[in-house]
Amino acid sequence: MIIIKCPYCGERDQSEFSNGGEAHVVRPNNPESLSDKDWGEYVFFRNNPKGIFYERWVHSHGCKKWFNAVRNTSTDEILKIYKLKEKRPEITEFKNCLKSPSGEPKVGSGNFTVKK
Amino acid sequence: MKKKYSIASIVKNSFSNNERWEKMWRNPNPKKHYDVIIVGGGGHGLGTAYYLAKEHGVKNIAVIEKGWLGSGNTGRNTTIIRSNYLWDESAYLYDHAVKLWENLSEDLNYNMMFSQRGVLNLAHNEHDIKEIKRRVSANRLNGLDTMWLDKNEVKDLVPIMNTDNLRYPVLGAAYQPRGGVARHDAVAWGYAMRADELGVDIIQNCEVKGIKTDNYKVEGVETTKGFIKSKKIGVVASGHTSVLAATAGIRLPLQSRPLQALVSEPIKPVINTVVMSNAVHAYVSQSDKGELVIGAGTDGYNSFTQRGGYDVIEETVRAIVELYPIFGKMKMLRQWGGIVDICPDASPIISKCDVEGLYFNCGWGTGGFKATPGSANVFAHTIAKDEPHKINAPFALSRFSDGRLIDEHGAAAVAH
Amino acid sequence: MTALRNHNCNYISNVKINFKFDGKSYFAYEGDTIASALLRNNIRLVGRSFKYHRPRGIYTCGIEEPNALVQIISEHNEPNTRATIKRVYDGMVITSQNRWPSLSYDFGAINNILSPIFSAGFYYKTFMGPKGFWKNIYEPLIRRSAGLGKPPKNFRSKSIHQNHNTDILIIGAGLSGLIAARKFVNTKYKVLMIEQDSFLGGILKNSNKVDTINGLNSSEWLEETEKLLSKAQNIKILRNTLVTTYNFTNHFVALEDKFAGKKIDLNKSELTLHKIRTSNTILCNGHIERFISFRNNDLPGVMLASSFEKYIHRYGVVPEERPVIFTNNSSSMSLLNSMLSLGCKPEAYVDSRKNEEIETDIKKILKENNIPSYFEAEIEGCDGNKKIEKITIRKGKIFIKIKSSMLCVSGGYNPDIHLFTQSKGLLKWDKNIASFKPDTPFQKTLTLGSVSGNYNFNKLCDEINEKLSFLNTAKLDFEIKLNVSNKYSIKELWETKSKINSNWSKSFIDLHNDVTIKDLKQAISEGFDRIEHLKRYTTNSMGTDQGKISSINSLAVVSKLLKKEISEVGTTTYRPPYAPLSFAAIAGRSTYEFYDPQRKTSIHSWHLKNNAVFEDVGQWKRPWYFKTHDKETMHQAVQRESKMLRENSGILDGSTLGKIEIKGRDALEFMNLMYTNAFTKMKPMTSRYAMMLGEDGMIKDDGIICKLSDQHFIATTTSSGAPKVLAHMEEYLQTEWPHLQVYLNSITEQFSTFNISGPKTREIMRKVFPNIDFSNEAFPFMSFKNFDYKDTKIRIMRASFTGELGYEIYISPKYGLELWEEMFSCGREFNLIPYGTETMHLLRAEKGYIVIGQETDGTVTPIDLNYNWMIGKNKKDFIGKRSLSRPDTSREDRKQLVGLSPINKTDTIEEGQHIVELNELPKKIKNPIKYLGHVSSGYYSPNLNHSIGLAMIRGGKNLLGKKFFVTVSGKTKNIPVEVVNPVFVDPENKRLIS
Amino acid sequence: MTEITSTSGVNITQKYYHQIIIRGNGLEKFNNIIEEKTSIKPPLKNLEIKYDSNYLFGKNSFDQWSLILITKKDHQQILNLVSSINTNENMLASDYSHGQAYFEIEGENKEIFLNKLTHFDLREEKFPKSTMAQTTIARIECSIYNLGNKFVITCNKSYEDYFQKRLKDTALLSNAS
Ligand SMILES: Cc1cc2nc3c(=O)[nH]c(=O)nc-3n(C[C@H](O)[C@H](O)[C@H](O)COP(=O)(O)OP(=O)(O)OC[C@H]3O[C@@H](n4cnc5c(N)ncnc54)[C@H](O)[C@@H]3O)c2cc1C
Ligand SMILES: NC(=O)c1ccc[n+]([C@@H]2O[C@H](COP(=O)([O-])OP(=O)(O)OC[C@H]3O[C@@H](n4cnc5c(N)ncnc54)[C@H](O)[C@@H]3O)[C@@H](O)[C@H]2O)c1
Ligand SMILES: Cc1cc2nc3c(=O)[nH]c(=O)nc-3n(C[C@H](O)[C@H](O)[C@H](O)COP(=O)(O)O)c2cc1C
Ligand SMILES: [Zn+2]
Repeated sequence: MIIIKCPYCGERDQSEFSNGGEAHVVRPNNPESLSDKDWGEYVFFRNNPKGIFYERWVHSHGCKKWFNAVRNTSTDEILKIYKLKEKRPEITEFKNCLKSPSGEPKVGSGNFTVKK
Repeated sequence: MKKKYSIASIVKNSFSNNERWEKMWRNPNPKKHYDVIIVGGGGHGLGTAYYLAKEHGVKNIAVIEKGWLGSGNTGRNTTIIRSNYLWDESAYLYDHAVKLWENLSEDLNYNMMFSQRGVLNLAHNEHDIKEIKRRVSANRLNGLDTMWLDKNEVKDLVPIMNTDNLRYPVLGAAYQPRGGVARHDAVAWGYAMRADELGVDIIQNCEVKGIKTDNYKVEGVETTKGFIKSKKIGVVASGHTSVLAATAGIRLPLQSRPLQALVSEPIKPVINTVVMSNAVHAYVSQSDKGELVIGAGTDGYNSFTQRGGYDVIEETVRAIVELYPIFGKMKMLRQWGGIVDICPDASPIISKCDVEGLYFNCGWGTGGFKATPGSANVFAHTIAKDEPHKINAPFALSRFSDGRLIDEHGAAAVAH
Repeated sequence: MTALRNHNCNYISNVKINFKFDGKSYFAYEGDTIASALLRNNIRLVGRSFKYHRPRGIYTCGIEEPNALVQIISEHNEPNTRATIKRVYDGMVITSQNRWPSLSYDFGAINNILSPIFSAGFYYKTFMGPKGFWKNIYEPLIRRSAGLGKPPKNFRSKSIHQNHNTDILIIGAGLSGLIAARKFVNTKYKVLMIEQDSFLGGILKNSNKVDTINGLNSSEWLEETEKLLSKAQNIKILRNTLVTTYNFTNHFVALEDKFAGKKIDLNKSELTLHKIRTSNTILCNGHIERFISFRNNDLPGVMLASSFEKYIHRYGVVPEERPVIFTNNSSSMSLLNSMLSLGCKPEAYVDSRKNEEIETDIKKILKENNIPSYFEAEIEGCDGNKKIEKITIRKGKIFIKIKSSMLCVSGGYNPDIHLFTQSKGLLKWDKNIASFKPDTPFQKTLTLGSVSGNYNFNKLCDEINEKLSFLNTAKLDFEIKLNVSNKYSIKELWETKSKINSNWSKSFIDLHNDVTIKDLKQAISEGFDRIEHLKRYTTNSMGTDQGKISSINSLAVVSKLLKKEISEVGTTTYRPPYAPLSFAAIAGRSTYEFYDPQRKTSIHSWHLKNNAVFEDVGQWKRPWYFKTHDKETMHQAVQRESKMLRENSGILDGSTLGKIEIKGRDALEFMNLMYTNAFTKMKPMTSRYAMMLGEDGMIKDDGIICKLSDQHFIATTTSSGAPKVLAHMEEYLQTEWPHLQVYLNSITEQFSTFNISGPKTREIMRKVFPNIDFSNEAFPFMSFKNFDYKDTKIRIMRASFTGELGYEIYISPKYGLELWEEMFSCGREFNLIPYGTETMHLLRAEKGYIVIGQETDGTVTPIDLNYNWMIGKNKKDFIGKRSLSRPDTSREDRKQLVGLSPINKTDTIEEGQHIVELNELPKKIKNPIKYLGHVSSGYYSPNLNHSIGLAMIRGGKNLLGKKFFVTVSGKTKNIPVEVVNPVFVDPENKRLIS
Repeated sequence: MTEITSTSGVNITQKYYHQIIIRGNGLEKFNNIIEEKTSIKPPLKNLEIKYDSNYLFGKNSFDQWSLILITKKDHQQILNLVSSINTNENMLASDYSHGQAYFEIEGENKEIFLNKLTHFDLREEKFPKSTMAQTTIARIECSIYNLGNKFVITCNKSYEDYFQKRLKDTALLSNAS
């Protein structure tokens, strides 16, 4: 169970939060001008990377505030938490975090227990 | 069939100390080129290769698996099989599978232990009742064997169930007698063995790193064992499908989430039917070995770690203990997780895409084990003919642009 | 075969108690486990194995036990209880498991004779035909013989949870745990130390390896340490508590047995589940001894050497005076010491190491005491009927047979890496100890003592000081003097060769699941050459012990067979729990009546008094209908309520409806974006029925919006949708439109809400609120006003969900019940009735009003409902708007809302049934039958005196007047219906605006 | 005041207070208006609370405050205060008085007791005196105010019955062993 540091309330158990999927997906300004395909993309398609993921959380059983996080989805480690107004951190900031001690490769689900 | 299994073969081998069994499958090195490459050695992938070889006469096929056969969700699911889905499209697809399940052990001469012990979907409130009655009626018109049972009939089937004295009483259930469970690993092994016999190269411990395309055509796959050429590639990698698709520049509407399950210690038979409850999140059946196999809910965030949060386990066990108080005296033996690929409308994608020769079979989320033979069968058709089988035509990727979704959320919160 | 008492043991009392095992009475001392008590009584046979029903005894002295699982009859039949952990209490009733008719004569033992057939993968290869046999014959047979214990009986638990947040968690209060804890005494760190046993000390109490620490003998040192720790304010110790689960971000689960050694009192909490969150974890959970595979290594009487020693020191029982010792390492010296000091002499000592590899101390003791010793020798196997009678030693080419009833085996020590790997730490193979040990931690995890692979007592303090140096603690040094050599040496030995090559001879690799080395060989020959495949094909290490004493052995055996390095073979995945974890404890108190919180309105007590039957709506308890007398059925009650309301007046407790207050400079713009409706031209102090969509264009929720001003709105939502709607609004405000100045508050709980309607309503309202003008002119439909009431304010809105003249009253819950009662005393002369949700649903269906979740199912747009008028045509945007023009959502033949009226007025239109073109269905439906849609609502209308239905059917808008058929559950004959306007009652809304 | 339970080291009573939830931007003008209307200086720091024997004023988050009035008042008084705050376009005040239940928990074992029902970290370093938090207790959303010698817990009124029962149940069972 992840521990998440709400920027407003501090560290809390993950069970107090809800995940809001990919961050930085902006609602189109003028939906009517979009093609069916593009609109479908906005409504249904979200990135789903294995590794660095920019995502949204809301402290739903606490202060009810939304914020962004950068998490390594192959280890669940939260690498950074930032408020909505803050700038999206560069991916290069997290270059070194991609491998877990379990040797989790970028693609692959390996549950390794033994050091290679 | 070269390897023929029967009681006679077992007795014969027992005399030679069980030292003379044949290998189930070869361990070939990948060739430079295949006619079709299937990425993912789960049930769906292996089944697809089997049907491609058997029904469509494709000769030169490889299944590429990054771990060991069945190491994905095929090897870690709660094995519930049923076809009582609400929408026609789903009912046709899943029942196609159930019909294949019914002969699969004979077909492959490998016992999948498909056990049609019936599946109950419990109703705990008025809304559940309405939803279930509608589903029962739709299923009936689609030729399925779903029926409505009242509380007493449920109690007769599962006497240890606490129906009244609980926060959300059991008010009735949908019951599908043809539903049940099967031995998950055997599905992968059985398909693998027979596919291998038909000449399919099953390549384990080989990870596909990327799909190479040129001008909207596939060329082959980059793997940890080198580049392998092919004009047709079927991706059946469940949780990892969108990661692979991305290497070919394709976006899929999938989110990969942990889904957990657990087993208890084995006990003598105590529950003879598969029982599912969406409202209180409890899915339970008892395996042939005697352990209770219990499915939990999905975790609420994307992850590729094959494990989820403890709170989800707690949620499930609360519901189990509530429905079956005596299980409070039993113990959890092991818990684990898989990575499921969830689609916005809780229905799969079995489809071609913008890249020629690239096919996807994914989005099965929490409930694709039951579909294994059916999905493999129609996917093989789609790849061989380069056009969907009529059963999987509605499950095209294009439905997310035109809006023709097959929304099965109502029918199943977690569709085990 | 006799057991002795070790009178020097401090951990067991002299109080004698009695218990029953398989119907016979035995004695025990308080503090005994079932296993130590059975051994005390010279009982060796305690169970039958899982698959072959082979006789099994007690193999270990702890949580790692694979064999001695029993059923506790006196505790609701608790199955699969580890005899080596569970304490006995006076009057405890225990039986053995998996045998019939009795433990010594077990019918199932026939499986042992058939065992060559029951080889790995047996089930997969047979039982495939003839058709139907699997289902009706084979599988039921297999099931009957599966499982271990019998199911429990009549049980309801009261286990509770305890959460902890701490700086340091120390797991294991053995030697290293205690030293580590002493470093934290009176520091700023909050420390939690957890020990599974009821006594601290670990190796200090389980063996006599340690002589003195800083000059104190080990029990004195323990006493001193306990005193020190218990006085420290910052340290808390939990005993009888087993850590089972190591989750991500240093979260743990541990189970405390509150009744260890006592009879359970079901009015109390029998187990406490501790959930722990810590900043740093210190694993001091020691090691587990492993076995060696040889022929019949499962016979009752085979026991791990350190367990034998633990029985002597921890439980004061020497299970056997003259056992044989078999080892491949140096650790059994302390066992020799312990036995000799009690005057017992082993029958023989067998060491697989070469003479020169064996410690001189050991050789000296053996010689001095004249113990027959065999070096560079091994146990070939043992024989006997339900117990060891004869042990065969192989020395070179010679076989020596020895009579003894016990064989103590030590295959070496494995660091207990289970918790470490659960945390996702990485392991490394250490040749010196021939085992895996922790390497790279994934979380803030330290390992100390033998779990870290450090088997050197003299380096223990250095290790602890060094690893804890990053924390602010003082250096501690203890001088540890030993009774044994400090050097740990081992020579790999995993299996010994059997001289009998019979189909029936067995060397077990997994005792619990009856997996033999032969099974592993067969699986590999069949192509299952990956460790995970081997596990699943043979079920190796999948038993209730999860291979604690055997899994490393099986890896070693497999690596030899595959000619690979053991680190290449790898381990299978370690998963929680460390040992089987009680479901009752996991559930805690949040089950049964506390499974989900219940929400009650301020009128709840009145509903109870007036025989309301409740319905669960979300977490709310809502009156479903009211019974006037015991015999009244739901149908009767609802018909009565519905009729009465349309004739007089009825009142519904609508307090559960969600209410959201929306305010701010940009409130109007915000509302225009959130709902389909246009609010711009709406007059202040009026209200409007509104619809909320998702971005996919599908209806999410509906409600009435009250506009106080352009900057201030109050929205109502469905009862179960309230939290979702508020969250949805907050999400858009915070993430999409932060530039909008709008604030939201949930005010659901701040008002009791009553919906009163019916033709007599105005008269009743006038009587209750004599100062308010309820005339049509002063108080038109869809307007609202605030009034003073006592020391508070009430809001009254003219609105109705029944189609009758109606008002909604919003009042502070402080006065909710009072006003409700007042309404009834005023309404009595007008025959005012209370009604529940079912009547509400019926009445609204008569009016063709939809219910979210009933007419809609996540696939319905407002256009499908003919609610085009609710869509603000001139609005540039609102959530979901764009989706309404996608090809599929603008299709003409989508499912659309219609009414259904039976042609034959006595027919019943059932909810959930489907609309077809056939008047009759075949008995058995083979090919799917085409249908147009389904009945979303079906009621018997007491006002029309026939059944009515609302339905969602394909192209419904154009089918008015057409005739179809509706299916009937359980019948083949369908009923004919006509498609009609969904508004059955008062289509001109005369009643509504009267 | 209603006594809910009193066991070894824990004392729980239910109280009847008034409460107003205020939303706004928290800037200087906002604070001045609040002070002017309520005659109390609002807490400025996130999660801070101010209190005396008459009131308890907590800052729940950067744009939300809860004002609990401890001494008995006319409801009309509260409503007047609410509407006078609401005359400001960019502020929202809602009366929460009777829609909330209030519990006070005192005694040396109050942390251990509460931690049977919540994972929330009650350690002084993490939850200092004179701060508040919103979290879940016994599976429901609660606000918890740390007054040093006691905690004040508020939850929605509809849960009152359930919450009381959970508190009593926990007291009973933890007393027992
Ligand atoms: C806990 C749990 C319970 C479930 N319960 C049920 C249930 O009761 N009933 C039901 O019907 N369904 C259930 N499901 C869902 C079901 O398991 C899956 O939908 C189904 O097994 C998917 O099969 P598959 O063959 O598509 O995928 P998988 O079996 O996951 O196979 C995909 C394979 O692709 C491989 N792969 C991935 N990436 C690569 C790569 N780059 N290169 C090479 N290979 C790769 C993986 O290693 C894996 O072996 C459950 C799932 C889980 C996790
Ligand atoms: N020379 C040798 O032959 C040899 C061999 C092994 C160990 N040693 C030495 O012995 C000492 C052992 O001390 P230690 O502290 O490592 O081990 P220990 O056996 O003294 O203590 C381990 C403790 O952890 C407890 N425990 C284990 N798992 C638990 C769980 N999941 N939850 C709660 N409690 C749990 C056990 O009950 C036990 O009390 C070390 O100094 C080591 O070097 C020497
Ligand atoms: C239907 C089913 C039954 C299982 N039964 C057992 C069991 O009896 N004992 C056991 O140790 N594990 C059992 N498992 C769990 C597996 O050991 C394993 O945890 C799971 O396949 C996931 O793999 P992983 O833990 O290696 O990641 C079972 C799994 C499934 C899907
Ligand atoms: Zn927060």
